[in-house]
Amino acid sequence: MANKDVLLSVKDLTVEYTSEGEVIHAVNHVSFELEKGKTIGLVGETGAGKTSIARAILRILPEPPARVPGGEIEFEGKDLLKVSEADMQKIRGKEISMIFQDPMTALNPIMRVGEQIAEVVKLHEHCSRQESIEKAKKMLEMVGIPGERFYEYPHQFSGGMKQRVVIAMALACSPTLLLADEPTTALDVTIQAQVLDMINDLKRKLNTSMIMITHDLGIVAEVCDTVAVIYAGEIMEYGTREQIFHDPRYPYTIGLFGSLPDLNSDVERLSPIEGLPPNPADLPRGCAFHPRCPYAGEECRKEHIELKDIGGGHLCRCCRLNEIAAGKAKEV
Amino acid sequence: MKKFLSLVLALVMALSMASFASAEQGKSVVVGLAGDPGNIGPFQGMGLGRIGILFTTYEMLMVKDGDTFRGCLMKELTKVDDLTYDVELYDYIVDQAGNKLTASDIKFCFETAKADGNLPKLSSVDSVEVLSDYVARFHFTALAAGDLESLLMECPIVTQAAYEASADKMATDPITTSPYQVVDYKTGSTITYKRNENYWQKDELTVTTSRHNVDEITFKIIPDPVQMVNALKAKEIDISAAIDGSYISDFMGVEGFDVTQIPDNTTKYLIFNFDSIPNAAERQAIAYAVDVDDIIAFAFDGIGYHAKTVGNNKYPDFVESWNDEEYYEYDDDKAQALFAEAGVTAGKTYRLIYNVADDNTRIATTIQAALGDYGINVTLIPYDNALFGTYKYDDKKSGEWDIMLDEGGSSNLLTNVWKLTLDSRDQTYGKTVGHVADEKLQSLIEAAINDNSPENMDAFHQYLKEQCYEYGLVSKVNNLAHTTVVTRAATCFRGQILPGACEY
Amino acid sequence: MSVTAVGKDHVGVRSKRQGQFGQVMHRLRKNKVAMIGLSIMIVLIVIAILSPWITPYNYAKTSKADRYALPSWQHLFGCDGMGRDILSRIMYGARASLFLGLMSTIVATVVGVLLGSLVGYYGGKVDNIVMRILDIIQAIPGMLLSIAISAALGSGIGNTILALSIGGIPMTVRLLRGSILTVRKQEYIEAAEKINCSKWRVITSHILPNSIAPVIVSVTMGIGNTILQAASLSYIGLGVQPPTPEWGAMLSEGKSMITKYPHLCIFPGLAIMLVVLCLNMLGDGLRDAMDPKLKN
Amino acid sequence: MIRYIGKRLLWMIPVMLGIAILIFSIMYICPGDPASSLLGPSASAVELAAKREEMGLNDPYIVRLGRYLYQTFIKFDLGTSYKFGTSVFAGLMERMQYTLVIALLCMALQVFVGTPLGIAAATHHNGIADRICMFLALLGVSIPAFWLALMLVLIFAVNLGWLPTSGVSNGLASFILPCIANSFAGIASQARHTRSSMLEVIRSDYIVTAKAKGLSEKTVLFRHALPNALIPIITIVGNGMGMMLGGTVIIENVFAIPGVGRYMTDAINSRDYPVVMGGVLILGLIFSLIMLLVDIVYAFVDPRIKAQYEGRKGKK
Repeated sequence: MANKDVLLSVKDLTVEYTSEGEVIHAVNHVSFELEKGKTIGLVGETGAGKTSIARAILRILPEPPARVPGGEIEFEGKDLLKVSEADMQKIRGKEISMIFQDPMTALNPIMRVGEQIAEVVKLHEHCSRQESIEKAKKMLEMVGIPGERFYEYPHQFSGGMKQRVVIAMALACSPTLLLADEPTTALDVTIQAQVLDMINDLKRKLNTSMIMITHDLGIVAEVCDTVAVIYAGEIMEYGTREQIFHDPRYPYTIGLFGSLPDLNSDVERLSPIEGLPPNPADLPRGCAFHPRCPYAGEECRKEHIELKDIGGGHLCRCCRLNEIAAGKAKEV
Repeated sequence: MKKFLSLVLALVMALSMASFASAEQGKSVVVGLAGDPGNIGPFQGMGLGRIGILFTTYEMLMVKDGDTFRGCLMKELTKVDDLTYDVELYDYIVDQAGNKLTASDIKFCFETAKADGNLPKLSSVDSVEVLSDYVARFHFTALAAGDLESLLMECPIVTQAAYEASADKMATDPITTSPYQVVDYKTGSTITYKRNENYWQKDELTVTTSRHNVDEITFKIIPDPVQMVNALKAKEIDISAAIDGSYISDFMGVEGFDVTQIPDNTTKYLIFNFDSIPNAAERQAIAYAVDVDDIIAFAFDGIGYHAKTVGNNKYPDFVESWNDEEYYEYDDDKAQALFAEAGVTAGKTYRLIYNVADDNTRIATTIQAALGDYGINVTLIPYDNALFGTYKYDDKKSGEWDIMLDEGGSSNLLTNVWKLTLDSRDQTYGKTVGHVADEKLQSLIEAAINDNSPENMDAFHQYLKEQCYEYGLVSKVNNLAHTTVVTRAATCFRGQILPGACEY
Repeated sequence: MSVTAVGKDHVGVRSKRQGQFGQVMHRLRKNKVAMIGLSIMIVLIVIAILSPWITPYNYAKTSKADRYALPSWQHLFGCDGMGRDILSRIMYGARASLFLGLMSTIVATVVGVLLGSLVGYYGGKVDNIVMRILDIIQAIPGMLLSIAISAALGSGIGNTILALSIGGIPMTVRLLRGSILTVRKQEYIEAAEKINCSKWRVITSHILPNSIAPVIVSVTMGIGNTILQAASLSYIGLGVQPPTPEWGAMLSEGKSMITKYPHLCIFPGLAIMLVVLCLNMLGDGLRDAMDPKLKN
Repeated sequence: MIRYIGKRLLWMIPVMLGIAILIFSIMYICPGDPASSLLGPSASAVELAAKREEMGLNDPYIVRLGRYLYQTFIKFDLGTSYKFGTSVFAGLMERMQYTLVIALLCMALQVFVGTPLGIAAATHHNGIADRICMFLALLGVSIPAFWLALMLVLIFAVNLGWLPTSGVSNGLASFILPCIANSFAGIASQARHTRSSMLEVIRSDYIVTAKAKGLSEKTVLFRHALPNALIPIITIVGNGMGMMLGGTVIIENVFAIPGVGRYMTDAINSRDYPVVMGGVLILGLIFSLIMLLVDIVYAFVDPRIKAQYEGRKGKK
């Protein structure tokens, strides 16, 4: 997996939360790599640990209760888990920035929106206040908000506009890595498309790499180069967009596609994945997915299963691939 | 921050140094006062705080000096007839502003005071007539025994010129004939007096209340009893009459301090409500059941006097022989017998109403415990001063209490103590405070008030005791604690400190 | 093109099953500090209930010999100026003090929260009128209000609670109003309104949980004061009459002896502190349990 | 905004009228007799009745109320104290100077000591600093003020002799102990409220956003968290200031400070009607003004609230 163009390489990342005496394993030994200018999609259900991965990269996990007991996050040759807080502050917002999930709460309610953008510009570009204001206005216009709304407060903006502000804020300093945490979930469909186009556009312009966190496979299809399917804090399947979309192997991934409305088939009902995600404080032994897996066998319950390359860099954490292939064949 | 702190500290030190420095010049005394005098004008009423500064601020026609009445501003008193008296003033009285005091000022003071209505005793002064510069003739509407003296002692005298020159009726800056002049009055905090170097009276004629042994007097108002103790300990005050009994041991026999004990002129007594306890045996039984020694121990730290009548034995019209009489001393057998006679059985409940104060609460609790021994319940109903004062005289409230713990005192005569609650003429509803409408009682008290001869006094006392309409409990002792700056403490007949008369 | 509900996280599911109240209780039960506070409170309440049978001495029994007795094995907390056992008086006094303290705090809080939510939620005219009425009430000294209540309505436990609680209401309303104003305009409230949530539901399950924290803090801290205040009411025909003990009255009785016989003050003072402490522990736990931001 | 303030100021007229009528009615139904405290304990019932008649206390309710309102709102005269014989307004202002000093010093202590303590506790949530701070806070709210006051006096005045035990005649030194004793509970409550409010805010998403921008801890804390956290605290401070300007009876009694609290309590106890009614009116006015100020400060700190004051045009 060695590649000279690698911008970010996450190895064995583990995140734990301590809550009321219980240890919750939010992220377990996650490893992946991201090349310059590329986009990786982290896909999974709410609570699967996607956001924790992004926040661990930026080191903005709430500590305590969160803790990163192990792993490496190599970004441009530095292990982000080891750099000093002061250095980290120089990276945040400048080299790596993040688009937050919930635009309603991501903005400081008592600060002018423009000010919140100008703040990050002034901080990292060491420019005058006036310049930072100019830049902030430009950023607002770039995301389609008139510059004169610089002086307004978040409550005067609609949800979609707030999300654009958040995006403008994240892109203000032309980061090399953008962490987009469900940037469109809170938006309605038309705006979703606009925002995605905008992100794609900006990405191309600035040659920014991106980690796209979503549970929406549609978005993945639109923007991602590689995809990691996260379940219970683990990468279950990893591959290029084509690999995942055309040849999903892990039962959970298959399930995700199964719960997609397929306009081409005339299936009356969606087939959602049965059951509930596991309690992260009490993960099942063996494969974390086995209680919900229609293909689960004895060995799935016994021991932890390793991520295996099943060809062409397509990784999958399953020991019953053959049975699944057979089952799939039968279905068809 | 550090700089600021050091600045503050320096300021504090400078300020405290300054205050020490000023205290060094001349002889001065600081008196701790528990009550706030409020308005120190001459014709205000006798609220509790005012009595403490009254004799330092004002002079009257007459004062009580020890056990005798002496003229202060008045040189001679001449009787014209039963209701007419001539008062002759010293002819060299000047006030602190240099105004001469004449008979017309006396007329002015009595008339103004009477019109203000704050000194209700003056209602028996019909008029004052100016006979000459220094002689005024008083016409009274009625005079009972002792009334003449109390009337002449009641009204503070100032010159009309000074009174009219004051912007606020002397409420804060009285100009008087007293040897001490108010130089600073921080309302609610301190009153400072300077000695008047031109005091009018010759030393050999000066009455006790007008002595002036110290150059400067400051009254410091300290409402909190513990802080009074602390202030004395820190020697911020030199003398106080308001040191709680339990702290006296901190000053008695302690280096640098001394304590003088003076019996208070008030007496605590029980008033029985005749409407709910009409049976004399029942009232007597309660009197027998209460052990005054317990009350003295619990409420007064062991220092107090048994009352021998409703009022204490310091008054001139107190009959000596009562001291040796039996007066409902605690007697379990008699109490039981009398309760049985009255048909009072265990489970009976009395409601005891009292004015809330630490000592009253303890007295009430002691009575409650004492009657509890007979299986009798006592419900305590404490009221704050204002409510008690109202309910005490309120006819409509009489259905709400059975026993009242009250206290009373007078500046001169025992009959005046009795008058407070036992003379139905003084109540708005024609009965005593205890709702007794007893013609014999009334005729006896009227006789005693008109002529307080030992026979009349004894007749009333014996009848009251026999009926036990009211039962005298105890007189407390005031503790005058002072630093050794004061070598001998002096008090007026109301038990208040006379800083000018103390010896230093 | 979006994924339909893939699954719910476990907390959300539990909330469906248990309702909001059960959920808060569940989280509260897991909070050790809060549970310690609650346990001590329960112990105190049990002591209060059982006190007529378990006090070492009769609370009203006076004794000349034991006046101001210092703490000893006979009298663990010593005796007061009437020679009464302080421990017994504190145990028995828990009845009046806890009852009055808790009840009037609850009344003040409930009324305050109701008013505060109305005012904060509706704003405008309602806000203006209610707040101005509170301005008027708050201008009247508490003592006068109590005397007026006593005079107009008579004595009795209900009026005592009224007198004690009336002073706490305006503060609660103001606090709640203040914090509701900040959440009032947030989208989730509007969203809840738009999906036709009843007003009651919007207030109780969306607005209050997000704005109640300052009220909890202030209420749990205020109970000590309420217990102290109860003492002054007994002079105006309300409250508890002597010799029935009550912590505030014990404290004010001991006040003048504080430097001479400090134990008269210390033990009732400690009792009050204990209650304040426990309620604060409980209050903190409750606030955390109600805080929706901690759900996940 | 100006319209809002103007409207609120106009509202003050009915509020003042309401206070006047309410306090008058309360004094009317409150038992207790100003005559008896004026004439002293040795006055008889007949003498008291005469005095009451003279003071006009026996007139019917409506007559007295009318007289009072006329005097207060038409002639702007609060009357003369029964007890002090001086004008109520002058008396109150004289007392106010002491109360104001104490209130300002205490508020300063409360804000400048309590707030940092609360912030420290919140930022070290569950750490040692938090525990110590919260313990002090609990101590602060549960220690009776008089107890603390007397202990301070015992140590610093009686034993060490550094400061006076009571009174106001030693300049600033007179106010040190009263202010410490009086502000302890305020500091404690300020610290707790700040902590609680900070904890809420620190968990907010926008704080994470701010952190993700690369702002330093300090900037995040002071520029983003604190202003948001202080919003509910404005009420606490405003209310506290209003209360303190009404006087702190316990502290004033212990330290023999002739402040507003003692003036009013004495007046209530002796039923000095003009002082009680005039005092309540003036203190009510001051309190209302402070509450208005609180609401204005709210609007300045929080644009959402300002929008609500200015009408509902808010969102675009």
